[in-house]
Parts: sequence; C-alpha cells; structure tokens
Amino acid sequence: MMGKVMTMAQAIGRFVPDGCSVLMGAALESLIPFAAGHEIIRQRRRNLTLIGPISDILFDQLIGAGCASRVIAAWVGNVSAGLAHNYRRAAEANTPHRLDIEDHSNFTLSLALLAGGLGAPFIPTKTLLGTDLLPGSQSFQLSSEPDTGAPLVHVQAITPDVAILQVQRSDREGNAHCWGNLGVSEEGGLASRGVIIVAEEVVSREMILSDPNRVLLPSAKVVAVVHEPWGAHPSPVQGFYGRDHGFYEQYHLASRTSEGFEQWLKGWVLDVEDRTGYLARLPKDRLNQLKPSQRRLAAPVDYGY
Amino acid sequence: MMGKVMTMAQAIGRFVPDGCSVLMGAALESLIPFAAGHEIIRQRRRNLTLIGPISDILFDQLIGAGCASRVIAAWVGNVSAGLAHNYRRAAEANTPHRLDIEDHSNFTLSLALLAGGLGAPFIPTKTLLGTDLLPGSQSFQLSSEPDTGAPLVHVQAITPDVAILQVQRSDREGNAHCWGNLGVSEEGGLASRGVIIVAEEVVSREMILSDPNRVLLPSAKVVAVVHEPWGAHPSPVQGFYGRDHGFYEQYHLASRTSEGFEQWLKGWVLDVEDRTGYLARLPKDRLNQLKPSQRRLAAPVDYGY
Amino acid sequence: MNQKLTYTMQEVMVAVAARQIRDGELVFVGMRLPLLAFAVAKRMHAPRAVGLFECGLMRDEPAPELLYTMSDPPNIAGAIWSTRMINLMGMLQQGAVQLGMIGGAEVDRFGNVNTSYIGSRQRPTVKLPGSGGAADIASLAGRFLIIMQHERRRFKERVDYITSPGFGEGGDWRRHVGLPGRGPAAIITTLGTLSFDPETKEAILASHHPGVTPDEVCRQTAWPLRVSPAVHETAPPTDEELAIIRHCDPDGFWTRP
Amino acid sequence: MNQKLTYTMQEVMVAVAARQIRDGELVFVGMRLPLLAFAVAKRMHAPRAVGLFECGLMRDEPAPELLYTMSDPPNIAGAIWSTRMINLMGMLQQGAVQLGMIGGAEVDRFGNVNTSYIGSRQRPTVKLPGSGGAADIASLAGRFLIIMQHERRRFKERVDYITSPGFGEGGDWRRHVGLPGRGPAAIITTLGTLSFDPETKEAILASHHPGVTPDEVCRQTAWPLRVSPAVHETAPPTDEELAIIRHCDPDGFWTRP
Repeated sequence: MMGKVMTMAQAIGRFVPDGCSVLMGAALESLIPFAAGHEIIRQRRRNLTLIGPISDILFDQLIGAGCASRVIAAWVGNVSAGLAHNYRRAAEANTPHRLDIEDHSNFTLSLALLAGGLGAPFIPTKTLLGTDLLPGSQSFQLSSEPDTGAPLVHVQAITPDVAILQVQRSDREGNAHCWGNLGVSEEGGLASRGVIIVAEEVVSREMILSDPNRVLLPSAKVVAVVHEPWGAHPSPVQGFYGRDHGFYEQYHLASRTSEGFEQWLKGWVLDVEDRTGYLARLPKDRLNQLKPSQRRLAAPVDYGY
Repeated sequence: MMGKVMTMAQAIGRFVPDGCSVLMGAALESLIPFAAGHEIIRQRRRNLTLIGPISDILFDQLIGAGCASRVIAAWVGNVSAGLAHNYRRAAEANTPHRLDIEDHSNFTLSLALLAGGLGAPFIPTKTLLGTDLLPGSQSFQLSSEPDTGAPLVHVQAITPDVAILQVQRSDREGNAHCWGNLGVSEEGGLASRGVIIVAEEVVSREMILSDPNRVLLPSAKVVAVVHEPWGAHPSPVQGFYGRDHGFYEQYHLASRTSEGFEQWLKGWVLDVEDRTGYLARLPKDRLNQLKPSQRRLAAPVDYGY
Repeated sequence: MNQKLTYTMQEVMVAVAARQIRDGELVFVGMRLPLLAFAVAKRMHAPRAVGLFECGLMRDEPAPELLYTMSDPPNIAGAIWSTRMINLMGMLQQGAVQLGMIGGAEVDRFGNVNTSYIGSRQRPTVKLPGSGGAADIASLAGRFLIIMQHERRRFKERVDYITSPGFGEGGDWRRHVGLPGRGPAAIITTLGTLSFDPETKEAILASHHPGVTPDEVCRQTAWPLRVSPAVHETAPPTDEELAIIRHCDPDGFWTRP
Repeated sequence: MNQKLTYTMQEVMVAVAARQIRDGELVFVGMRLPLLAFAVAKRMHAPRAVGLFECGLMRDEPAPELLYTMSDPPNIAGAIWSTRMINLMGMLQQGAVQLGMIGGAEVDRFGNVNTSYIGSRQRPTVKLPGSGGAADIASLAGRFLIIMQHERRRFKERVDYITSPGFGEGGDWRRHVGLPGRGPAAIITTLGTLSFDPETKEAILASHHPGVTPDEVCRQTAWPLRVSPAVHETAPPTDEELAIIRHCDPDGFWTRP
C-alpha cells in the first residue's frame, strides 16, 4: 500500500486535476500554501475553481498563470501592498482569460464551509442584507424568519474537492498540529472531500498523539502529506518563520504589467524545479532573517491519568 | 472594581438567579461542574431551566432537589449505572414537582448552541426526521429545501443565561485552558450570556497567553472565575483526576427511593458547607487513588518569532 | 452464563457486532458492548477502522483500559483527535461515517428504537434517559446496528415512541421522511441476530445464538417474527475473539451479566 | 506632511478614530490605521477595550511590533484567544461587538462603501479586492467607522456597488432590509470627519482637520455636502497620542504618506 507521504509534484499531480475546486489560504494571511500553488502552476492546471477567504497574492498568481476559471472568495489582493494586478486584468479585460467571480464576505465564506462540514444545505445569517453581493449570486438565497418575517440570507454550503492546508507538523498519516490564527482551516478541511497537508516538519505519531486537542482535523480526511519546509514563504508560519514583507512589495511592483508578471513567474516558478530551487533564489541570509529570534514555548499540558 | 475571582457561593449567588437557564455538563461525561450544582442546591434555587447534552447524574440531583422546572437535554441518566431515578420520579409522578422536558439529540443540542453562538436564528439538519422528537416541540421547526423540497428540520437557537464550565486552569480574568473532549463547551459558552469558569488551578496570565490556541473562549464572556480544586468529582478532569466510578454506583443505589435520595443529598450536599467539606467526607485515600499515576506531557509548541 | 457454554451471550453479541465492522470504516462507537466490538474488529479483521466518540474524540487504537464512559481519561490520551462534538456529528451528517451502533430499551418490527418514553409522553410509565446521540446515528450513519436485551416486553409490534428511527412503517419510509442514512443493518440481541427484509424492511430472524432455538427467539418477540429460510446458529466467538474481549474487560463489567 | 503641521493627516485620522473607542468595548480591528487607533485608545482612555481580528485572534494588548497583516507572528503571540474566524464573526452577529472599523475605495452620501467593482459588475473599470470582513462589520457591528482618503472621485453621490452597507438610501433603510447593526457612526477622512443626520442618515461635515477649510472638504465631495452648524476644527492629536502612534509605527509605514 502506498503511503500518504509524497512529493508536492506527486500530490498536486494526483489530487488537483484540471477543473477541480481547491481551497487554499484558509488561515488568512499566514500559512498560505505558496509551494503548492507554484506546483499547480508548473503542472499547468486549468479551469480550477479557487476557494478561499482572502488569499493574499496566491490567487493572483494562479489567475495570472491561467490556472483558474472561477474564484469564490471574500477578497483577492495584496494585503500589505494593495490591489491584485492579475485579478484586475482578468476581471477588467479577460486577460489571460475570462474569470467568473463569486463574491463572498469573510463571514459568509466561513458559514458556507461550516455548512459543508456539517452536511447542512445552508446556514442562515443577517450579514450582507441590502448589499450588492446578494442579487444574482448562486451562493446566497434570500429568505425570511418564519415567525417574524424578518429578512434572512441563506448561505449555501460549499464542499471543495480538495483543501490544501499548510501546518507546522504532521505525522505520516496526516495527523497534524497547527497553531496560530486558524481562519477557516478547520471548517474548510472538514468541508472538503480530501485534504493535502503541507507540513514544515514530518514527525512521529507519538508526538502528534501526545496532544490530540492540537490536531487540526481527522487524518481520515487527509489524502496526501507533503513535507515542504518553508512551504508557506513569503507568508508566515508561527514558530518557524516570519512574513517576508519585501517579497510582497516586490511582487506588487513586478506584476503591474502582464509582461512583468510573466517574468516574475518565470523566475520564481516556471524556471524552478521545486521548492528547493525556489529557496535557492532568495537572497542570501533572507531565510535566516525570517527565522524566529526568540522561542516562546507554550506552557506544559498534562494528559496523564 | 471587584474582580472576577470569587467563591462558588458568591458566583452562584450572583449569576444563577431563580428562573434562569443554565448550561452544565457541556463536555459530556468529563468536566461536569458538580461543585457548582451542589452550591445551586444549597442556595435552594428554583425554576431553573437546565441545559446540557447529557449531564450524567448532575441534572438528576438538581431535579431531585427541586431546583429545576425545565430540562433541555439529549439524555438524562447515570452513564455507567443506568436510569436516573429522580428524573423518572419527576417525569412519571411529578415528584418533587412537575418538570417540563424538551427532548433533543446530542446533534440537535449542539446545533442549537452553535446557532446561539453564531447569532443565527436556526441551523437546518436532516437528523431526527420521522422521529417522535419533532412533533409539538418548540426546539424544532419542520421545513424543506427550497430547491428539492426535501424535508429539513430547523433547529432553533438556544442562548442560555449562563454556562458553568469546568476547566483545568484559568487566569483571574477567565482566560482559560481546557483539554480533552470538548463536547459543546465552546459552542455552549459562546451561546450563553455569561460564563462561570470553575478552575482546578488559577494561574498567571502569562501562562495562559503562552498558548492562545488552547484558550476555550474569550474572557469577555466570563463573569466569574471560581478556584475549586476537585470541582468536577466524581467526573474526571484530564491530567488532574480520574472518574470515581464507585461514587456513581453508590448514588444510583441510594437514589432508588425519594427517601434514599434525601439522605444522600443531606450527607453530600445540604449538611456540607462547601467543596472542602464534601471532599472531607470522601473515604480516606479516595482522592489519592484518583490522581494520575503517570504524567503524559503534550509535545512542546513554539509560538516564537 | 449458559452452563454448557464457555462464553456469555454478551460475548457472542460483541463478536457478532465486531464482524459487522469492515476494514477502513469510520465507526460511530458507543459505550459498553460496541466499544468492545470495535476493539475486537481492530485486532481481528479491520485494523484500519477508526472510532468516533460523540463526546469529541476519534481513535484509531482502542483505549488500553476498560472504559466506563467514553470521556474517561484513557480514551482521551492517545486519541487522534480531541475536539468538539459537532465536528463528529457533522461528519456523520456528511455521510462520512459508514457504521454506528446504538442500544435501546424497546425496538419494533421495523427496527425503530425507543429510549425516551414508555407509555404516554405526557404521563409516562417509565421515563427513559432519551436519545443522547443514538437518534443522530440512526438518522445519519451509513448503516447501524441495534444491540439489545431480547425480551418480549422490549420487542414490540410498535414502539411507544420513536427515538431512533429504523424503517418507520417499513418500505421506503426513510426516503419518504427524508432520512439520509440507509437504516439499521441488524438487531443483535441476547438471543440471536435479526436482519431486515430488503423490500418490506421487516425484521427477520437470521441467526439464533448457540443454545437458543428459533422458537425461543420468537416467543420473546411480541410480534409474529418471521424466520429466515437460511436461519442458522450464530457462529460462536472464536478463541481469539474471546481473548481480546476478556483482555479488554477482564472483570466482565460489561460482558458478564 | 503639511508644512505648518507637526503631524500627518493619517495621524489625525488615527487620533480621531481612537477617540471613538470607548473603554471596555469589543472592537473589530482591521489593519493599518484602525490598528494604530486601537493601540492609542488602549493606552489613553480605553484600557479595557478588547480587539478582535477576523483571522481568528483576540487581544487585550496591542502587539508589541508594527504589523503588516493581522496574522503576523507578533499578533499571535500573546493573544488572549487564537481560534477560528467563525467564532469572532459569530460574536459580531450576536451583537457583542460594539465597534468596527473599515476602509473603502468609494463611499456615498449615505455611508455605503464600495470595495468591489468600479463601473459595471460585468465589465468593471476597476476590480477592487472585495469585502473581506468589511461587509460583515458594516452589517453587524453595533456601530462602525469608515476610514478613507478624501477625494472627489471617491466621495460619490451613489457608489457603483454596495459592498459594505451604510444607510442605503437613508432613513430607516437598514431596519427595512433587516440589518442588525446601527450603521456607520462616522467617516474619518484625510480632510475631516463626517457624521450622520439622525433622521435622514445623510453624511454631514462635523469637523475639518487642521489646515483644511470646510470649503475644501466640500470641493472634494461629489455631492452637495451638508455642513453641520456646529462644524469645527478637528482637535489635533495630542503629544501623548502622537507619541503612541510613532512608537507603534516608528518608520511611518502606515502614517506617513
């Protein structure tokens, strides 16, 4: 029996086929699986539906590379630097090609994924009433409270084909520890048909099972475990590395034009074989600068009996 | 300004008035706030609405003592020993007085509390369709999926007045760490207007903030912090003490008759001043026997940057 | 214990239930006998089965000690996930859980289970504890097993109250009322095993336990119990199965009446 | 920076926003200027205010370092809760969050904010990033602040697209459409502060920042902006407020244009 541990190329090759829906960037500005996104670009996936609350610049890269035909998100941009240029070109000028946009807010996207994980058809809310996100959207159904007649929005469940979740550490079965803000990582993983775990460290089963409350989701959901140190760069991973703010700024400037983006893509993704190659292109010492300057250990917890 | 740390008598006196709705036993068979329940009995609270998925024998004691006029629960019994005698007497013979019972399943109760915490009026589900829990219940509304017409149950939100949650450790503001199975502790706390934290240990703010992912819920919800070691006995608290199975059996036998229960109540609750008095009545060495025989420390986690 | 037999009926029930667990399945495990059945299956034929406990736990290894409740400390330590109840219930409703096991005080011809009220709801003769998670398992699990004491007063033509839905009034009742799960696969009793007619969904005696005759089973059933043409004696627990059961429950807390 | 002034307009905005935070309030904090406003309020007059970050964090002390995003490691370490987004959004919908702060690309006469599409939705002139959590804050927070660059092209009679609802078409529109939050309390701009008429819900110039005249504000507004009879100069940031801002943003990443 083949195990779940595999290379990023194998994981993307097997579990992210053309036309599938893929959840990424679930934690928000941290733990963004950039290494996975770059492999999707290298394998020239097409017609993906990208799902994520905000994705910082990851979705912009996938859109610019022509991988996506649809985005279901609350926000697509560059968190520290501004607008997302490829996203703009796609929406404003169908460049590189047409992109369907299904607008959510952060709350409605998390409710949609929560509903997906609960096996519920929808969850009602009062957010977005009166806004232009509602008319004509497939994601929402207008309704009303049976007793009072007060307006309600039914947020329809979302069940992505696959979620790609970056974590600090995992065992070989996909029992994984994750800490820091979780965003929609848990809901998103539970809502998805399969989960690819991208781990900074692959550790022993004993280590993970020593703290079952820290486990993100059931390994039964996990289809692949990819050991990919620095897999989230330039986004941060608590306890492992900080955010590379300059890298976002650099991308922002480079991607202003299609040509600039193509060049950026060539240099950082297409002409690079894998994550090791990518890391080798970073300025000397960059990784060292991003490493924690101080350990901050969680207080001990005793599961003894 | 008076702080949140207070005795159990003060916390129950201030935050569990006659007629209020109170969530207890949220974790299921562990972390049951028996010390709080006993103080409620001593203060002779009346007309409470008890809310909890299963409560092991805690709700049975409160019902037998005449504190409750209504129960919203999925199960009321004695998990290791069988039926709940006071619950039976109340439902079958209005002894000590009439009890309204609102039947839930574990799933619907957790959905009701989830909805409460989300500020959603209800959450739809397919559980319980066709069962006798639905007709005439205020907790459920029959509906159907707009597209397919398939039947749905709308589980109405529950927002208890107060949740009493037992945890391993808390700081003086109610920032609390809890581990082991959580049941509906998080949903229940978030759904409630206020939370009383009962902690085995009151520790420093630094200790709690060293691990914010372990924090159960926001301290803004917490109205009281009670330092009550062994507060959950005879139910277990991971890392602190095991379950006192014999105590449940003993209660089961004692409570077979109203008279037997009265005597049990006198001995263990009414004639006892507080938790210290209760613990003093336990057989010598009982507490030592329940203490962990082995430490099982969670693997270290680094929040450094 | 039957004097001629070297095992108890509870041990037979555990072995029969264990054999219903398939390798790799996600199983909603209750307490008592189902918990032992999970342990037997894991060690015998279903090493990759995973157990879900509604209190908020998942385990891929049975706990190393006897459990009185699913929240006992040995069940938490070494779990592969310790979480909130709703996450496990959500997986159940998603259809990710292939098998669940429930007990009951009363069951009827179509596998409906009552654990709520005997007599009327307003003034019950006996108030039973209620659903717990059983009604959810019966509603939502791929299939489920009912594990019960076989007595005439418990096996009724029609239960007084449906807590956990079986096949309702039979036929395609489940589809009609909108239940996603496929319903009960078997009733495993102290006397035998009942399966369900694929069309009418009526319970049928499939096997009688060693030392029990089909007639005895029928006498302990308050409706005219159909007997399968293929009815046979339940395969008794093997030595290996018994060894596992007795390792898990050395004092017979759950398995020696 | 205005040559006569010893502070920037961004610093004025931060100080004005900070003064809107009351002690003990739960505040949905965004990034950039609101984050600085939270830090100022905490140290000045609202020591018991608590900040919520939609990525899944709550803090009762501002992070000790400048943040570029709310998920930056210094914002996680020392948080009082690190959790799932939905828990914070749930508190927002419960009505537990008294104040939220949002930015915007366009705002209109009734405080509606557009961060989605300039031009048509089908073929926009500019595709903006979208709501993020702003529409939720605008829908659900007790009250909220809009913090924006004041330019005529951004202050429009009617926004092209309502991402974050203000008062819609004015009057009791919010109640009519069913929004629980009370709506925007103020628009804090690079030129002044706008509040809302309690009846008509139209934006009114309440104060103009030091060095800015009411006329200039009106010229940078594409609808005929009403000026409050009580219009006055915005109280400039105090030395203490400035010290806190500059301690938090020493290089002026967010506060020096």
